[in-house]
Amino acid sequence: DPALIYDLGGKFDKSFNEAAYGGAMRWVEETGGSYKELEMQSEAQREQALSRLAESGANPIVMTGFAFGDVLNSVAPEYPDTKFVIIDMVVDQPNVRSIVFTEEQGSYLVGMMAAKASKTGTVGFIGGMDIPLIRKFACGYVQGVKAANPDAVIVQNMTGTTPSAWNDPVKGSELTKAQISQGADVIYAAAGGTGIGVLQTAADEGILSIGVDSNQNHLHPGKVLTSMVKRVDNAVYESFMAGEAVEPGIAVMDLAAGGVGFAMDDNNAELVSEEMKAAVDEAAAKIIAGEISVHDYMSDNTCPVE
Amino acid sequence: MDKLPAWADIVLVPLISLLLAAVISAIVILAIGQDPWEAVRVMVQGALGSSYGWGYTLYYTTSFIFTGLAVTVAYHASQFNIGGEGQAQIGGLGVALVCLAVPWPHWTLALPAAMVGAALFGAAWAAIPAYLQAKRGSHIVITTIMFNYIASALIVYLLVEVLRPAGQMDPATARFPAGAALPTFKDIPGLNLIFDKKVPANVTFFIAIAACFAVWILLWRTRLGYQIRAYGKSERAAIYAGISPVKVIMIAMLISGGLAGMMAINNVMGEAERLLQNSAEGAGFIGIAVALMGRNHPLGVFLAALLFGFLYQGGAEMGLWTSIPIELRLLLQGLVILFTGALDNMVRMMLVPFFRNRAKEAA
Amino acid sequence: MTGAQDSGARQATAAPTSAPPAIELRGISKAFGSVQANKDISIRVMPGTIHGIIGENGAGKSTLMSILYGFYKADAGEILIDGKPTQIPDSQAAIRAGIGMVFQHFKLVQNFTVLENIILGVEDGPLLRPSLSKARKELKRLAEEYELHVDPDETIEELSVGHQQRVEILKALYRQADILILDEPTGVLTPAEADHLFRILDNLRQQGKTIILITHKLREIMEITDTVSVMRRGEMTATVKTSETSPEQLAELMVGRKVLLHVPKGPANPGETVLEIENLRVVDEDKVERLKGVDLTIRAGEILGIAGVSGNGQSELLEVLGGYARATGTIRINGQEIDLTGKHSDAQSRRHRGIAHVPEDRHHYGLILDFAAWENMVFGYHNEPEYQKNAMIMDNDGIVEKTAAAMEHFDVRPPIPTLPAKSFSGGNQQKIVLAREIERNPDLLLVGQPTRGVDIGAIEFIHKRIVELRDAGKAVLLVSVELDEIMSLSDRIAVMFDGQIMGERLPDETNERELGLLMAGIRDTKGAA
Amino acid sequence: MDYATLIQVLDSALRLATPLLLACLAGLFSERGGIFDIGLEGKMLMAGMASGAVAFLTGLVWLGVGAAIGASILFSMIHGLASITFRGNQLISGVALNFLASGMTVLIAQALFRQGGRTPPLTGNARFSPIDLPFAEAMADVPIIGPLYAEVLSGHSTLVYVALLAVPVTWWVLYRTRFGLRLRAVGENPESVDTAGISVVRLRYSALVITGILCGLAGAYMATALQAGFGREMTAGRGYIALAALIFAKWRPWYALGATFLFGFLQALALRPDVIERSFGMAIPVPALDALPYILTVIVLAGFVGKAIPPRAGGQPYVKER
Ligand SMILES: Nc1ncnc2c1ncn2[C@@H]1O[C@H](COP(=O)(O)OP(=O)(O)OP(=O)(O)O)[C@@H](O)[C@H]1O
Ligand SMILES: Nc1ncnc2c1ncn2[C@@H]1O[C@H](COP(=O)(O)OP(=O)(O)OP(=O)(O)O)[C@@H](O)[C@H]1O
Ligand SMILES: [Mg+2]
Ligand SMILES: [Mg+2]
Repeated sequence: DPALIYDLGGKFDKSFNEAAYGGAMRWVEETGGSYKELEMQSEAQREQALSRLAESGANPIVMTGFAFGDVLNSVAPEYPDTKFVIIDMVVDQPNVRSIVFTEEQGSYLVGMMAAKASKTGTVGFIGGMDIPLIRKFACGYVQGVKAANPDAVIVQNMTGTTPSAWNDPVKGSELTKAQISQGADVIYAAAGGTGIGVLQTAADEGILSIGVDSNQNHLHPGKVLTSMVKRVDNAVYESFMAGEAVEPGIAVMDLAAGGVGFAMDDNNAELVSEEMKAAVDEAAAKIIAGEISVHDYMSDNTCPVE
Repeated sequence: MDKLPAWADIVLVPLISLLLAAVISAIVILAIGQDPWEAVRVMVQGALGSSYGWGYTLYYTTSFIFTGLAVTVAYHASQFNIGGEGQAQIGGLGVALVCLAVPWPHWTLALPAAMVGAALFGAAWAAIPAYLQAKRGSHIVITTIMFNYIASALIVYLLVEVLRPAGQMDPATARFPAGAALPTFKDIPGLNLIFDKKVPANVTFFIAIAACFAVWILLWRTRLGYQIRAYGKSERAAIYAGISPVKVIMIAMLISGGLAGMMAINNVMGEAERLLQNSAEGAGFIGIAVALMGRNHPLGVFLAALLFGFLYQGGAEMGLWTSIPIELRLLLQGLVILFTGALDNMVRMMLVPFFRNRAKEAA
Repeated sequence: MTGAQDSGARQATAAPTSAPPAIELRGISKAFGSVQANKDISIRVMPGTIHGIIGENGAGKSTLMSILYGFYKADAGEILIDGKPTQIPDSQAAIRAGIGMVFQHFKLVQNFTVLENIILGVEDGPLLRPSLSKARKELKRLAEEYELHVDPDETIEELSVGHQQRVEILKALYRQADILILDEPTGVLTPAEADHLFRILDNLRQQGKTIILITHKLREIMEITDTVSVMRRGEMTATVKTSETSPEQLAELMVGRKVLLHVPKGPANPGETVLEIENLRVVDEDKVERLKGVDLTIRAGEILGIAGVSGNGQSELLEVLGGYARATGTIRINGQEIDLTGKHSDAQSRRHRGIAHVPEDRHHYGLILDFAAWENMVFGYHNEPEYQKNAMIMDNDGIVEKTAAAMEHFDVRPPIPTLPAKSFSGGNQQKIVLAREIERNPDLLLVGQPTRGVDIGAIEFIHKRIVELRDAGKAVLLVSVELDEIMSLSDRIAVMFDGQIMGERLPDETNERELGLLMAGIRDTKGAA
Repeated sequence: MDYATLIQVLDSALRLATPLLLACLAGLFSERGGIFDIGLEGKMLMAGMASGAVAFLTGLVWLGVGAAIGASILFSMIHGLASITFRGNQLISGVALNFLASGMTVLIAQALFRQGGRTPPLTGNARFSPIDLPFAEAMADVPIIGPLYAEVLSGHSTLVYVALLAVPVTWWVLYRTRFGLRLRAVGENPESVDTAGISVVRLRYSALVITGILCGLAGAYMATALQAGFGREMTAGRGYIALAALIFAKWRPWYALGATFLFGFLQALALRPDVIERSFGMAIPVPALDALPYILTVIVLAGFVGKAIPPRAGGQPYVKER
């Protein structure tokens, strides 16, 4: 059986981990198969979780989150016959498939939408744990905002410096209020479970928010502008489908491959004007065509625009 | 209150407490629509059913022995050390600093140095609450709780700002040099016949057993232990005998903190091989339950640590293979502490009529 | 206080004999675990009188009064108030029956004001304000009527002990008590405060209140009571009219054993001076002066007995010498001065100077009840090299062996060194302590109440050991409340009263009567009150 | 820090101080009655779970609050059983109840909703919405105090005002009523209460019931006002901070308000590293702010800034006859 390990935010974070869960469920529905899953409770459990699943014969073992990188590096050689799939991190081992996303591209698109939807000209970004990966989100977002409105002001906050930043809705909510008081009227939350608090408060306070990873539009219908979907579900689904034959190496899920994008559905139909949609679609096409290149923060740990 | 025979107090009361905790847990499992028997089966199978399971059970046992002994030593000086968690985390800091400071050529050299680091740091973290209790009468329970929180904030700060290697995303130190890696059961000749897979249980287990023995010697064979126990039983009598309360509190708490810190040898050096946030994972608190169950005797602590190692590993397996959440082990742990530590008089009262009848029959 | 006023008052308020007793207790018994604190006690107290109760520490006085006040429940017996059988299941019932009690240890809330303490439990409704203003007025009236002045807004912790006691009395009066119990009220008072208290009590008696007064001080009994009961080991041994008794008789009833034990001992051969005490003073936590300049000397080969009713400073004297109470003054051992306040003022240093100490309270000081006999046998001497195997490890086996020998030597039964101390009887526990202290062969042995709670056979044994030690040329300081023990053991007797030495006597040249008077603080041996 | 930012931080501080304040007052009743309670955390957690679950199931937030109070009182009574009736160790009982709550909340929430120990998000009437105080709009433009009233004080959920109101009420109960007098007495010297003919046991249980109610409100606030639903370990040590605040406040109601507001302010500041950096000209590490309440408490405990004297009978079971 395949197995899936969720990171600290937990399976039902309505975001990153829940997307992975969705992929697994899709696989279950289609194949009728069963899989094992595990939620991390603490940093120190990662190694045990990995080796225990490997020990139990699970194959492949999919894990969500960069934080598994270090332990996977040491566990993978112990179980050469087991295939591991890690999302959001590159681990160079012969039996590991590393899946990474071009979050900067998706963030660019929702950034454009944010700039267009904003009435105040100020938009916000709330990140989870302050790590290069999340800065990558932020950088793409900023580029998109500036592309749509070069005069826009962007307020940025990170929730924290430890993994608990992924699961701190109270802090998310307070940061949202702070950004609103600074004039932000569209806020993009790239913060896992913390984002629940961001979206909630944005809805309460009557401004727009942008979800992340999963399609979060339904959480507050008519209040969530869109979601930067990162098809973690597809990554999990495909890995499960491939089973033990999953191919080691690095897989980049980009806009062209449908790995990232923005969500449109009934819940946000009224928020997105024809014009806005057309502009974003056009930008997407240009990115795919290579006419627009969105800078990847992690390529040089800097962002060209602030 | 009627008295129970000593053996009943030492053996029967903890057993009944454990039984009560188990029964209530079973009721909870039933109430959430799961099968308690299945839970027990999975726990036993997962923790004791394979050498692999034992490798984990004994790993946890090792940690709990240290924290249990820490509570025990403090208890004999009538100090309730709730700070094991913080002391263990700071002990981990000591281990990490020692392991990272020197490119250790071999674990036999790294281990003693790391032990010293762990014990010193753990003891240092216990020193302030101890001093405040001894000199200024600040309640040690409250101060040690506060120090747990201060410890975790300090560790977060150090991991994020100071010790994290450049380019690493998660807050942790670098990996320790290979020369500091402790042999696990798989690497120990003889034991590797049983443990053919990599398990986290490592040489620290034997150090823990040695620590049990050392604590026993300390408490019941040395002058210092004599003074600690005398002070713990009666402060007034201790003063009559010329035993200095300040000295006893300080020394007992330093030893206690040192033992809690030593736990880090097991998890930080032996298993994770780098310092992580929240490395103690609640073992400091489990030490309270272990000491209570073990009646504050090293042998009892050893047995209780084994039991809790089983519960901890079994609970993890249960969380993995059944739909009962892993949190059941927190519940079980809470119940054991409640019955052995707080409702012990109730348990005793439940037993008294039984012994009274027997006494009558005998008469 | 003047005797004339006193007797006048007594006559004026003497109750008609036909009235039923204000309080009558019949067959009261009470046990705490294995301790029988009260055994079948009966007593009658007539209205409008002051009834004294005397008795040794632990005789059961406080327990009896606590039962009357509903604080403890009696195991058996009944209580009659004004001739009517009354159930007193709790203190509320006692208050309703018109009983007020001033406990030995005050039951006041330290950080409350006087007023708050007064109304606690008798508030006039869910809100405090009306009760407080009512109490303020009432307090003023009571203060004037009974000369009981205290500032109602002061917190208790700011009050002197004497004033705290007034608050307790006011509390009882505010609850309209007709019967007032005072448990050792003068133990914590200065003489002036005590005099004032007695004026108040006299006043209360004149107002028709009934008062039960517990005290250790015979002088107080003689001065103020109408009748007096004597308790001993949980039993009521006698009740007499105060006018028909004498301090000597009371002292005998209280402490004396009828059979005078004979201690076979030869004449003393005093040698060098071992202990010299000059101007020793002790002030306790409540700032009460417990020792008021004590001077004593003891020579080698001599037993100095300190007689006195307990609570007159003997305990403090032992504690200072033993090294666990602070003092000022000078103490010299074998001519060398010892440190009273500094680094070496602890018990270990004292033992190094050759002072051994059998404490008065073996349960709380002398023994660790949970420790085995062998562990107790080195208690206080645990650092001595002879008990160590090496720098770290104690020589437990050796200690057990030595303990076995010592237990044999001191006839401890059962002679099992591994038994915990709590499972020995009182007498045998005491022998363990004595064995430990005497076997060390000290220069000076301090002994407090060596035979309290010990049976006759053991007493004889213990006495013999103490005399042996003296004959070996050691100095012994013996504190006991048992007069005949003092008389028969001592080579010299010093009587303590109120933190001072009232006088020294030689046992052959004095008698119990004279000592009893000295113990009562009366120096004039001819004209008793 | 400019005034607008300060207002913003104060606003946030008030929200974050509210659960601390409620829990702190809860601890105040218990400890004033002579029962140490390190189980505030566990009671809050239980209450949070109960309110989240019941509010979701019924759609009515007040039923959720009721459930929270019920769950919290249940835990209080277990604590009472251990520490009053069976004269057990109050500290150990508190530790045990915290463990119990950590496990139980997740087990129950998981069994009910299968969302990893969370309760589903609350919407509409299942959750408290902010209320505006009278004249908030009109006042907003008054300089200085206007924003203070309109932004900081106004616009919170009912429970925030309940908590603020609880301070004078606690003070009044403690110092102006018979119950308060007796409660304070039983925590200082239970014998004084016993000899006055009042039941120590009944008084102490009553105190624990009040503790239960206030902890219930604190937990309910966390799950139904501050957030929209219960999440695993959502109290995140607030029970211990409340305990620290209680010591900091020297067991007095108005001081409790001050202490919890200070700690809430620190928490609010910790959320705004940008503000700190701007106003102090350097980055104060967030962990340092997180640890500050605990450090301050240790300093107070050490007696360096005015000694904190706990109720004298605190922590000891009342034993009349040995
Ligand atoms: N609450 C209690 N629990 C157990 N034993 C008690 C208790 N109170 C008193 N005792 C015991 O009962 C006996 C009588 O004690 P009580 O206090 O009545 O003596 P007392 O005559 O008042 O002595 P003192 O002169 O020292 O006040 C003693 O042995 C004492 O140790
Ligand atoms: N305060 C106490 N705490 C614990 N045990 C006690 C206490 N007081 C007495 N005991 C125990 O109760 C038992 C009876 O004690 P007690 O002093 O009355 O002995 P006893 O039977 O009178 O012996 P002896 O004849 O030697 O005086 C003994 O086992 C004693 O150790
Ligand atoms: Mg008494
Ligand atoms: Mg006896």
